[in-house]
Amino acid sequence: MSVALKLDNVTKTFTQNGKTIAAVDDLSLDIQPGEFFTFVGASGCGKTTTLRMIAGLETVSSGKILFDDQDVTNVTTQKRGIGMVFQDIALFPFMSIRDNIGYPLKVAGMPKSQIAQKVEAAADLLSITDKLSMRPTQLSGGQQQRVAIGRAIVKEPKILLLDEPLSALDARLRTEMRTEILRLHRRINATIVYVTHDQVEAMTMSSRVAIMEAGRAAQVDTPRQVFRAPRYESVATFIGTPAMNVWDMQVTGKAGQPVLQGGGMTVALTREDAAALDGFRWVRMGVRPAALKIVPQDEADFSAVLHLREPLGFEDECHLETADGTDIKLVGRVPDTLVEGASLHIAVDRADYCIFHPDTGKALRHGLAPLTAA
Amino acid sequence: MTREFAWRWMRFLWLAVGMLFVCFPLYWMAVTALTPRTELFRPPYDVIRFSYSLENIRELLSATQFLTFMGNSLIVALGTVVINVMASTLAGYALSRFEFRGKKTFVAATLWTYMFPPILLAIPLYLVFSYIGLRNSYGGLILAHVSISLPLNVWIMWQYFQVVPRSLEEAAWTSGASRLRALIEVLLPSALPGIISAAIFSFALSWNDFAFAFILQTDIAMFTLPVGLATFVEQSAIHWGLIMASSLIVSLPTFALVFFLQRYLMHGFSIGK
Amino acid sequence: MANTNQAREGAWISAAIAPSLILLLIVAYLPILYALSLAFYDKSAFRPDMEWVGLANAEWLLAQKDFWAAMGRSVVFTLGTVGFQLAFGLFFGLLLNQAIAGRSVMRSLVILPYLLPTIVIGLVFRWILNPEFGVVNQLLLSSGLIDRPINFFGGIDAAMPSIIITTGWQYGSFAVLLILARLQSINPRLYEAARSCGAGTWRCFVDVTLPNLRTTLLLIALLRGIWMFNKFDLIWIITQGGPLQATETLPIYIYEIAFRDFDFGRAAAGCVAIFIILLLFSFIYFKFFNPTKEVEVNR
Amino acid sequence: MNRIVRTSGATGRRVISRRGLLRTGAALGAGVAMPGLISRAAWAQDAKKLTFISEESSPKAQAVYDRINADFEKETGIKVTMEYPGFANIAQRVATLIASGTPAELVWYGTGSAMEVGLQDQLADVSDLVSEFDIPDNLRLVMNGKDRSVATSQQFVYGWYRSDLYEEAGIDPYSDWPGYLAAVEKLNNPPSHYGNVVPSAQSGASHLLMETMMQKNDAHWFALNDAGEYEVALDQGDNFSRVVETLEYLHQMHQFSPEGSNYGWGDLMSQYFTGRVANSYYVGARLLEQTLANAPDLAPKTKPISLPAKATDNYYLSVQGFHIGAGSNEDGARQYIQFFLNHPAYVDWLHSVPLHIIPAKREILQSEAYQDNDVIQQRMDVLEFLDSIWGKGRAPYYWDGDKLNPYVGVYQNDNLGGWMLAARNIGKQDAESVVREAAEQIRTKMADLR
Repeated sequence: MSVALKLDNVTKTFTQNGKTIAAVDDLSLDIQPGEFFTFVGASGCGKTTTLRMIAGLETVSSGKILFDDQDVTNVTTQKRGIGMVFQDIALFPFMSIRDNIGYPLKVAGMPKSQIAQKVEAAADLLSITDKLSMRPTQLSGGQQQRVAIGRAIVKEPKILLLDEPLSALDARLRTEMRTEILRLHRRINATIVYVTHDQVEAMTMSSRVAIMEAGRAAQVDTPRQVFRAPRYESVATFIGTPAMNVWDMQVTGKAGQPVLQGGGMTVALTREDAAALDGFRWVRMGVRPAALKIVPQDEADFSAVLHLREPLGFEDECHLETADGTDIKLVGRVPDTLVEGASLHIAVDRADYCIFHPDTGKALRHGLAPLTAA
Repeated sequence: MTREFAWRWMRFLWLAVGMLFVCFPLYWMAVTALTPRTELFRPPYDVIRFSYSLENIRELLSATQFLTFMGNSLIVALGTVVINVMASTLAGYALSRFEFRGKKTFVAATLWTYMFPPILLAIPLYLVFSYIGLRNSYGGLILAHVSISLPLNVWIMWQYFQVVPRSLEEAAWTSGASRLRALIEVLLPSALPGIISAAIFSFALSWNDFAFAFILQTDIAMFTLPVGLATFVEQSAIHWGLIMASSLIVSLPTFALVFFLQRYLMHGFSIGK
Repeated sequence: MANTNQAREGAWISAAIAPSLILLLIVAYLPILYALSLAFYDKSAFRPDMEWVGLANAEWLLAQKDFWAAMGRSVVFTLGTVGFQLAFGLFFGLLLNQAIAGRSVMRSLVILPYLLPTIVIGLVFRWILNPEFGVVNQLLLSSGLIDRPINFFGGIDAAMPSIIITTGWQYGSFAVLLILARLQSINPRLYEAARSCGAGTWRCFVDVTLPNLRTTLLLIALLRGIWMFNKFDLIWIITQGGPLQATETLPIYIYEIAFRDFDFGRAAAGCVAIFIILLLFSFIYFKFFNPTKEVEVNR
Repeated sequence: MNRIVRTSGATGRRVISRRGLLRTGAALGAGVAMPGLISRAAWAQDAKKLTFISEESSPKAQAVYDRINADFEKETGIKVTMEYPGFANIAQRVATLIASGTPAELVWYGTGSAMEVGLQDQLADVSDLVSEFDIPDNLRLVMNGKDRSVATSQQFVYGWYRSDLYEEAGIDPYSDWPGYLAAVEKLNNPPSHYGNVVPSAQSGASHLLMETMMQKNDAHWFALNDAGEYEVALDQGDNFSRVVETLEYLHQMHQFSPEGSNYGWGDLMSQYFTGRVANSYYVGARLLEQTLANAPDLAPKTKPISLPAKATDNYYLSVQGFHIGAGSNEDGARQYIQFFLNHPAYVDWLHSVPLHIIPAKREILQSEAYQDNDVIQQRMDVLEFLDSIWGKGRAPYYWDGDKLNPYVGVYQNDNLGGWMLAARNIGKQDAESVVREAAEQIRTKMADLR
């Protein structure tokens, strides 16, 4: 089966103040037909640049981009046959909605009757049929976004690129549009490449995500894998709200019975983890707030004082402080009787914690399974 | 309540005084234009006149080459507008969309052309235009007028394109439109206010220019209005009636422009001459 | 790496800049360079040849009392006209910024003088301010404000102020528009905030309006300053520098060197002098204003 | 080509051809961009073309030019392009053309202005035409032994007055300086009207009044020294007191005049025909023509009169004629002058401003053809007046001596006489210091001539 989109050692460099900066650094990945693939990362990580290179809006400094095994690196945007939705929506303000959606078809020289038909179909799909004669400014943000999507898909592109399409919308609309886009993905038969800085969008919508950091893909995986089995500390802390607790811990204990100590905590580890810790005197330990449990004193790994609890609904987010002042976040169903200032006993869920290399941040062990080789 | 009332009337009063200052010269120009020649030099005048005479205007149209001048002015102004709009749109587009060597120098040089006292450009311009055989031609004067309005218009268009989001153009490209097509179908409509204000300025500068037309158009059949107007001052006694009549007629297209297109002017005025 | 996109961009840049560049080269850059180079030559208007004299023209010019006197008048004229335009602009800008019936007609009228041919303005003002036939003198006399006509453009003391007011009439609208545009872009919330802090009309003006107008006012002062310093046509049409030399500004003085003494070389040296002074202005402009930023403010 | 290109002497200064410099520049830009336009270059002189700049631009004169030019083109195939820059700008136009290396073939304007051009060797020798048409000696412009001007016409500076006001006041028109002053004082009745008009501006209208009155008082700008060279005489000896006396006299006259601090020629006429002044003056009869046009009822009461003589009965003489640009299509220009002066429409041309454009030769003035004109028929008094002062005129460059004075332009271009009047009447400077300052200005400029 051919690869819908292949990035082959793609690099993009800029020269700024005489210095060469790599915005995208030797990026390689394959995207399969029909995938919903998301680039996620903080601003400046190179995700948008990557998308723009895929679109042909930025030139590639080195490397290749292939669509269906065809090298398109030097093909202009116009000839790549993509559809794209822009962050600022970018509807043509002086055209009606009908003309906006139909524009790609008009450029392609399609007969008017056929354009009208296709525009109707796209509008129907996006439930904006009644808005076709209006101007973009007469529409709400969410409706405008639908129009932009309509314009991008009307030509039935094989690859649909979306550059932070929801960032201009308010929170409620964002959630709504998320579902909308997913529904759309199922109905049209396109490969979607999606860029966002919002990890929730990335995690909820994508079939696979690429976590971008400083021009590189730190991890390319399914959302579940990324959450449960982050390859790097940075990926682990980027994904998940509230963020994963990460502590510097000293490796002590007898051989085969490692104990991590630090920040007023002592966590005895299982035999299986011993291999991962081999040769390290210090490691970083990461525990998701939900992987911490309030337990009776005898089952506890350590104690901490409850400082603040923020109700999230079913659960609470608790800010704790250990004996030496390390902050810890815990998410869980906490008994209402516990008040701020109470001393709690905490245990780490042995099935769901990570150990990171103290210098490189690479995961030595994560929640799904112990990694055997470092 | 009373304070507010007093305040409003104060404002109204000041505005009235100011408008009187602005309008009175224009009003008197119109009145003079419509005053018969024999009454022109017989003060005191009635500040508010009820009897008007078209004598001056009739003389202007029949006994002078006013219509020729007017035609010349129109041709030159329209030519200036067309060339200006095309050249400045392209240049503004390039300046806003591309980085290239010499961009800063080009912009600075463009601004600096404004700092040169125009009076002494007479000789070199005359030389250049003689050399390329463009004296006493519409083309030559159009070029000269382009030279005074183009720097400003490049500036205007540059700024206009800067506020047209790039993504509009990119959206057109991803829709399959070529760069040229995107420029014409998407960018130009978006920058229309800028283009209109550039056009108005080109028109106004050309319509008003005296210095260049005076240097380059030596054949009376090629005179533009301002130069032609100057001939009414020359030679014989100053014929105020004729002068005011032609001033009035010259002002009308400008007033129409201003009235109908003022909202575009507001933008264009943010920079410029 | 060869890239067709880049090659296309190059072609686009060339094609887009070329028309303007070539036009400006022929009708602006080259003539200006030529005119500047004349400053180093002995060039009589009545001879087609010219002779290199180095800085002799500049030396001669700097030794002329009239040159410095004209420079002084230019400074007075520039300060006067720019000051007038700023005051005029603020006055109308503030008044027209408020909702008033007929505002758009008034706005058109205020803009109109700016777009009228200078020769029309010069002649109209000569006519209405004429001491014998001028309607202004007639009105002033009949209202009893004066008992003999004022020789506006012909009086040694009156000529410069009269010219300044005429120029202000022509160009004040420029300032009005700029200031109006800026005023309309001030966020009304700022006024609400100031009001809620107990500020009255005056404090609102000082604390909200003025700081917002600061750059605009500076911009007008600078750009208009450059233009007023170069102003020639209106003065020439009205007074030709007279009476005596009361309105002989630098450009007029230079014009007289060129076409009364017929010495193009020295006149060019005068142009260089003006050019240098204005370049200083422009450096200030470039230093304090990022030209690309302005538009964001003004839209 | 017989253009004389001045080259520097032994000073070793570099002479740069303007063309060379320009060609490089223009070719750089224009050559690359607009080859099509360059092919139209009008740089080289064309034997089938003439550019004719005329100071006279009244509509009637233009019509005559058009007729003659059409006939000329029919006969010779040479096309004549007319330019009418107006008298305030004609010197500038001529200079610009010469400086550009494209001198006009023909310039019809005052010999005083032409002299400046001639001094730079930019006028062709027209001695043959002068002898062919037998131009009177006092109208010739001879430089380096060659004629540079083919005089066609002339004007005298004289006064115009309102006979009705004189009659009302019961006084006779003036004949001497005190009489003029007394009449002006008597007729002065502001703000209804003033006694006379003394323009006090740095304008030609102002300058010429001063210069004329100086001539009437035998006061001179220059005097020939023992070496036969002209030197400034304004502030020298008895001449100084005569100049001061003239200035003081006009200052007294100014008490009975509108302020006139920016008056030009147009103001002289409009002040007169609007009835604002009882006396005015002009170079020629255009004032009468304008009065006819603007105030027909005033015209019959408008009479010519000599400005009063004091020490001499001299008239300031303004001569106009054809001048041929050196290095232009000189042959074509010569043909044209011959054609023009022999054309039947020549008389119509003289009539384009009747009684203002006075023929060079008295025979023509007295000829029937010339007198066959409505205005002239109505105003034979003016014709008789002109005939009576015939031959008394003296061009300014011959005023200070029989040798042509090459320095006239030094004070005329500046309208220095006008400046003197302005400084005395408007600036309230005392007459002696005004004259001394004027003399110094002339000396500085002379020292500066390069």
